[in-house]
Amino acid sequence: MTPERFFRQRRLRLSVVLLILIGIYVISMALVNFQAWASISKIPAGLMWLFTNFIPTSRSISYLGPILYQLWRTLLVAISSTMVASLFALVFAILGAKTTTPTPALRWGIRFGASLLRNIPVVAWAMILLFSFKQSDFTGFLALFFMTLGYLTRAFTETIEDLDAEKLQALQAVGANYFQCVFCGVLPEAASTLTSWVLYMIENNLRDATLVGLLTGTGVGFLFDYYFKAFRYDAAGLIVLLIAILVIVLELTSNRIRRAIA
Amino acid sequence: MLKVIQLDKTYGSNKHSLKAVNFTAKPGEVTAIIGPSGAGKTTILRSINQLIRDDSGQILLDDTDIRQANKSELRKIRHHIGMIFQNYNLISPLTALENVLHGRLGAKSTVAGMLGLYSPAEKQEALQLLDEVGLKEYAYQRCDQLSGGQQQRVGIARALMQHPKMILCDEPIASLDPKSTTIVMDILRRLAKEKQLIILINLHQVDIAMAYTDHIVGINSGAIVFEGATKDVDDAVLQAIYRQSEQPATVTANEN
Amino acid sequence: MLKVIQLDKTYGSNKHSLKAVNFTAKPGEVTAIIGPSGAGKTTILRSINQLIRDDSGQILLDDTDIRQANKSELRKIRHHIGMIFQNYNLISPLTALENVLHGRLGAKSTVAGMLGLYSPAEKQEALQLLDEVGLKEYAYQRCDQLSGGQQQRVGIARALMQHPKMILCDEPIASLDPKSTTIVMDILRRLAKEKQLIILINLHQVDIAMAYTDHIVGINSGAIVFEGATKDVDDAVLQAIYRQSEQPATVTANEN
Amino acid sequence: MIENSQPKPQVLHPSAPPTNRISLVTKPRKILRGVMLSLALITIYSLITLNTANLAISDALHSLGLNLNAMFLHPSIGQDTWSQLLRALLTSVSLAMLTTLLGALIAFFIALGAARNLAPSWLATSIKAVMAFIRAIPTILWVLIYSVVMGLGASAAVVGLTFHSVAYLVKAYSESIEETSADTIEALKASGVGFWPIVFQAILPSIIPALLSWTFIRFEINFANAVAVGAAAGADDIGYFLFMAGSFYFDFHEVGLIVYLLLGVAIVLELVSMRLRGHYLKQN
Amino acid sequence: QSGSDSSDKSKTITVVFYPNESAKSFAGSRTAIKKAVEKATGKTVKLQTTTDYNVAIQAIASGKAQVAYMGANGYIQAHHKSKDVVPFAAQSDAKGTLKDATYNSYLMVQQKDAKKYEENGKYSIKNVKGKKMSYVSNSSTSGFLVPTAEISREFNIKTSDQDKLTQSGQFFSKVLYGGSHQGSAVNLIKGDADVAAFDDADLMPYLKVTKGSWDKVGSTFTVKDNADAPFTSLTGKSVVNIAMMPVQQGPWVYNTKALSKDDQKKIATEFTSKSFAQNKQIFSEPNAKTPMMFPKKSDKSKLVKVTDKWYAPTHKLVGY
Ligand SMILES: Nc1ncnc2c1ncn2[C@@H]1O[C@H](COP(=O)(O)OP(=O)(O)OP(=O)(O)O)[C@@H](O)[C@H]1O
Ligand SMILES: Nc1ncnc2c1ncn2[C@@H]1O[C@H](COP(=O)(O)OP(=O)(O)OP(=O)(O)O)[C@@H](O)[C@H]1O
Ligand SMILES: [Mg+2]
Ligand SMILES: [Mg+2]
Repeated sequence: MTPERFFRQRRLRLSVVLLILIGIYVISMALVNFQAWASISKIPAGLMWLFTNFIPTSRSISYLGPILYQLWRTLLVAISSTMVASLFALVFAILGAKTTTPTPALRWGIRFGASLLRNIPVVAWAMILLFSFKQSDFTGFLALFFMTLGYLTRAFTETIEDLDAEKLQALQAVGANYFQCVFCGVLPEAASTLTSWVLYMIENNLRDATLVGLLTGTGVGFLFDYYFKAFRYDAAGLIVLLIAILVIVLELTSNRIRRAIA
Repeated sequence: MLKVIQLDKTYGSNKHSLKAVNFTAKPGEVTAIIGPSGAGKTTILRSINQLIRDDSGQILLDDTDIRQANKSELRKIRHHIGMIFQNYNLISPLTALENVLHGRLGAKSTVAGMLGLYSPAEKQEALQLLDEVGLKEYAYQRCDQLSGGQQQRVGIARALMQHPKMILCDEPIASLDPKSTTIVMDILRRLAKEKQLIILINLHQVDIAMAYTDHIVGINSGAIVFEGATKDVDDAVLQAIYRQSEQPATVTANEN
Repeated sequence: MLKVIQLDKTYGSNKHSLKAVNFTAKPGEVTAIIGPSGAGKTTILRSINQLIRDDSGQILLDDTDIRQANKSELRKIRHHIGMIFQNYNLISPLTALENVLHGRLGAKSTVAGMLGLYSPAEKQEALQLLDEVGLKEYAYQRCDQLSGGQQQRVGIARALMQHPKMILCDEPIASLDPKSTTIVMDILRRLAKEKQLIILINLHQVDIAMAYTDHIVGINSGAIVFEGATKDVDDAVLQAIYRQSEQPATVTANEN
Repeated sequence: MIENSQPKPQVLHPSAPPTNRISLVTKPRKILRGVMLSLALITIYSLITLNTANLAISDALHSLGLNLNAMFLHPSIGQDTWSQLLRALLTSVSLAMLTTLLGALIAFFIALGAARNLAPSWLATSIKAVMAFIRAIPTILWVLIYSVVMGLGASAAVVGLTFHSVAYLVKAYSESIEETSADTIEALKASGVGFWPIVFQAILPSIIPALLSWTFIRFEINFANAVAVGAAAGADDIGYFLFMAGSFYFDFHEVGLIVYLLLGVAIVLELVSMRLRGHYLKQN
Repeated sequence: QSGSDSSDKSKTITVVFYPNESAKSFAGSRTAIKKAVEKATGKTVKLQTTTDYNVAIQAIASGKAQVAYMGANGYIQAHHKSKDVVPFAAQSDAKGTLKDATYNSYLMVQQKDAKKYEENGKYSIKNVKGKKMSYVSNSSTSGFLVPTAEISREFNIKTSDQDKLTQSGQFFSKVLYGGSHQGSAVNLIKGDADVAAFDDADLMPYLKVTKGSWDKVGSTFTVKDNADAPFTSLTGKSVVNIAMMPVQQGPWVYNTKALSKDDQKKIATEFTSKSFAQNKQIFSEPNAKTPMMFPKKSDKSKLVKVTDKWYAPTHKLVGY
């Protein structure tokens, strides 16, 4: 092995990866008939269209009351579903992470289950839940709960797997048992990352309100849908704006919280 | 009494890290393991409390083979073995005090340990230990805000908190200044004598080994090349321990 | 010639880490900074190449004040300053060889640097340096698979790869065995002499400092307590350097 | 303040209060507990006030059982043909791949400006705010926007979905970058290495596992989004068949089959991502 | 993309369909229409299905699509966005005229509750206030727009207050959205809603008339014994329509800016021609197994010329 050969191999590997990526790009471009340059050149036009059509007007301000109320309801559902889901996800993640799993079989089971929850499409969720659980806040809560559970389980699992294994070994060496290692080592070490995931999922659930709107007939997702389909774009724009503001506020708060607990 | 018999360990498939390692460490004595970098010192220590599973051999602590222990037995055994790491391995977001208190985890019920419920006496003791290693003022500081040497001393206090029968130290003084080194080595030697502990230390500094230990195990390329009383170590022995192995065994360029 | 003049540094608001530090280090000499843990040795080194911004003072390298350099000037200056870290700070998923080659990045054009394009001569030199620190066989191994001592030596090779004017070493031998220590210190001393480099080393081991360095700076609680030729260091001086500071300044249990 | 055999300095004892009760609760922990407690209270409040529409749980579960049974135990192809479905599935996968690839590429560069350890904090904050705004705009709206300016079809779907990918990945990537050890970056900085070489030689290799896992998670989301809104732009993907089977013909059996197809893709993805991650994470 | 340049000279013509007409079973009809347009204009035609009303409407309004088949409400919206969107043909009634070119939207209640809405033998919607209401979705003409207009008329609700009808706890104690006509009907039959809005065309496969007829208020409809999901567990249940509102048939439209005058004329002529009405791929036989896009109620059924004027009633409903 000479350095030349080593670097040639490196470059070869890199080129293979790049070729595969370019191949994927070209093939999928051909398959869906995507025109890269024509599309990219239209991006500014799209943004212009967005800003000219979706600017809230003085008329839309009068809808502020109901919108704020629904935003509040949605926030509640987003928080509660995330919190409940994160409890379950934490348990599943600890049982399913490579470093902390009691048995590898469980690990596969949990990963598979989480993947299942994440990948059932919205239409299917609607069919599964709507016809059985009627249209209500509870149904919306259920849907968010399951989807959040899928994402958080995966996120938590990977967070735990990324921890420095040696630190956990230090606790093992003390004679701590499984649960003690988890509670005194894994959780404190991962706390700030896990918290930021929870806060992020709240934000995400707030935004992902389409499904909830469909399932509950309430919430800000429903309102958006209503105004959007009624071509009242100014009001729909107001909702987007309010969600954006709330999301940014949430993100700022979550950053502050993360820094405070770090 | 710790007896290591015919311990063998291979990492992956291409490298023999420990070859038929045999040695003994007695209570009341400080035993040093010395040898060149990469010789396998860390590997031996981690095998002793089974943090890494060795391939074959026996590790007898008071005549029970640690390698044969089942999970819960192993936990109990480990609780009696303090360990101090080369990279400290503290839980960084927690305070020094809490990290020291972790030394009690092995003695606690699952729930009490999980919730971090420590008795006032335990907290008092932890504080006392931090005081002993000179870190009283830093008890409530997060560990990742301490300097290397300070972190190492927290690790030592954690091990002491276990009331161990045996302490395994992986280069415990590598990042300590001479004064702290003296303190720590003094504490370790005193503990060995007073409480009849088995103390096993990986060391790079031969002078420290000569000054503070009773028994020396010399290792080179995974094989024991010397075992005996510290006073028997002379230049020839050191020469043998630190001699350059002709060709680093079967190590080949890893293509990964 | 490196001249540090009235260097002051405060971390946060509650602690004076460096107080009016003055010292000089000459080309061709190895200068050691010694002092107790937490004295501020690391802080001095990092101030010198401006990895931490000090509060006030002057740092003159060949009469240009590093503190006044703008961004691109600073980059150029830094390229001539090799640094070896207490925690190695290698890019762990990369091989030892690549980490050593990183020493050339500062001299490369942006594009060549981005893509990691090195000339055959550079690669050869990197391999040569790895050989010199005794790691030829490990050139293609991922750094996180090397032992502490091995990683440290990769770090040294990386610094040498820079063809530096000055090398800053933060406890470069803390995790090395005596043999490697000798090798490394010999290399450093030889480089200082042959290439007239300025070499500044933080050390804990006073004996090594006495044996290998020409000049010693003693620091305690952020203040210089001794500066002079190594031969002038006697027990009284050491006593002063490692003396217990009366009260750990204003440090209190930090609730943060 | 190392204690040793020398006469002990007097001042050492009194500074700390008489430590009969030693509290382990530090300020960050209080904040964490406060945050968790308030979130828990909000959760309880909203669970209590949740409108369940007088749901009869047993009926609901019974009907759920029937539906799940129809969907997952008796999937069927319905009125479509396998070749139609597979072709549409391929389109959806392609849509997801394109949007993920484009999104990842664009996001990586923007993320460099949004990472606090690389960029000035005003820039990082404003980029993050803009990204939060883009994320707040529903996917369907992006698709609508681009079908208006570009005409219906897959291109509109691709551009629309890419916007969200970029916004999401910028957040994810920049946080991964922020987590790379400052020390390793410093080591190169200390040798005078410039910004771009540091990015490609130090940061990129260190965060590849994180990037991979984020990109794969986004692939999954893009796939789901492609299914959900691709059909709206007339991209002729599997979402169209799902919409027809689900919202149009109420063919639970065919929905079940399509869900199985989607899950199949998801599982292949999961396996690939696990292997890649394992490859890059293997240290010991 | 065909529509990327929306000038008169565009070489391809994009025809966009509403979600309803995007149905898989109409694939044959769509192809036949494509062929007809190609034959008439000599240009390449691109069919574009969509699952979102807004997208279809925006596409024709912006001129990215040249021809569209839409619902009456959607047409009004598109016309409002761009005056260039002009109707040129709509489905006729059985006599081949525009006079009764409508289908029906209903407000239904369960048969057991029907009495509550009856006064002197006549059904009215006076009592729907405070009840649980089920719509189809807020973009539906027959399942939302027309029923809310009817209720607003009955209760004298101003246009600006019509949002009250759309949310729980205001005019209605509860408002549900079935997501589809079938879903709205299921809401009613299961008892989750007291009153439900849906149309005749979409429910014909599931319901049969047991008293009266599809065209009479107060008729009773019963779920067929062999009804498919989601009605499988609801067979035999009956509902009564307490109100019936005519809904105008949706138009074929073109965007006059995006399509040359010549092509407009050619397409309009072709669509309203006899041969078009006799295309079995487009107009289904009276008892055909798989329905085509347009039902052949009689021999005279065809597409007839319409103008914006004819849609005045729907203009009035929408408010512009
Ligand atoms: N996880 C691992 N995978 C593969 N090889 C390893 C691993 N850990 C250690 N090794 C190899 O095993 C050998 C012994 O390593 P060990 O860490 O025990 O050395 P050491 O004597 O503690 O060295 P140092 O004094 O540098 O800490 C070394 O050659 C090292 O490269
Ligand atoms: N980032 C930081 N924030 C706050 N305080 C710090 C920080 N880094 C170091 N300190 C404090 O500054 C003082 C000097 O630290 P420094 O790391 O320079 O010591 P040192 O002499 O290198 O010690 P050691 O020998 O243990 O490495 C210490 O008391 C340390 O606690
Ligand atoms: Mg070691
Ligand atoms: Mg230091």
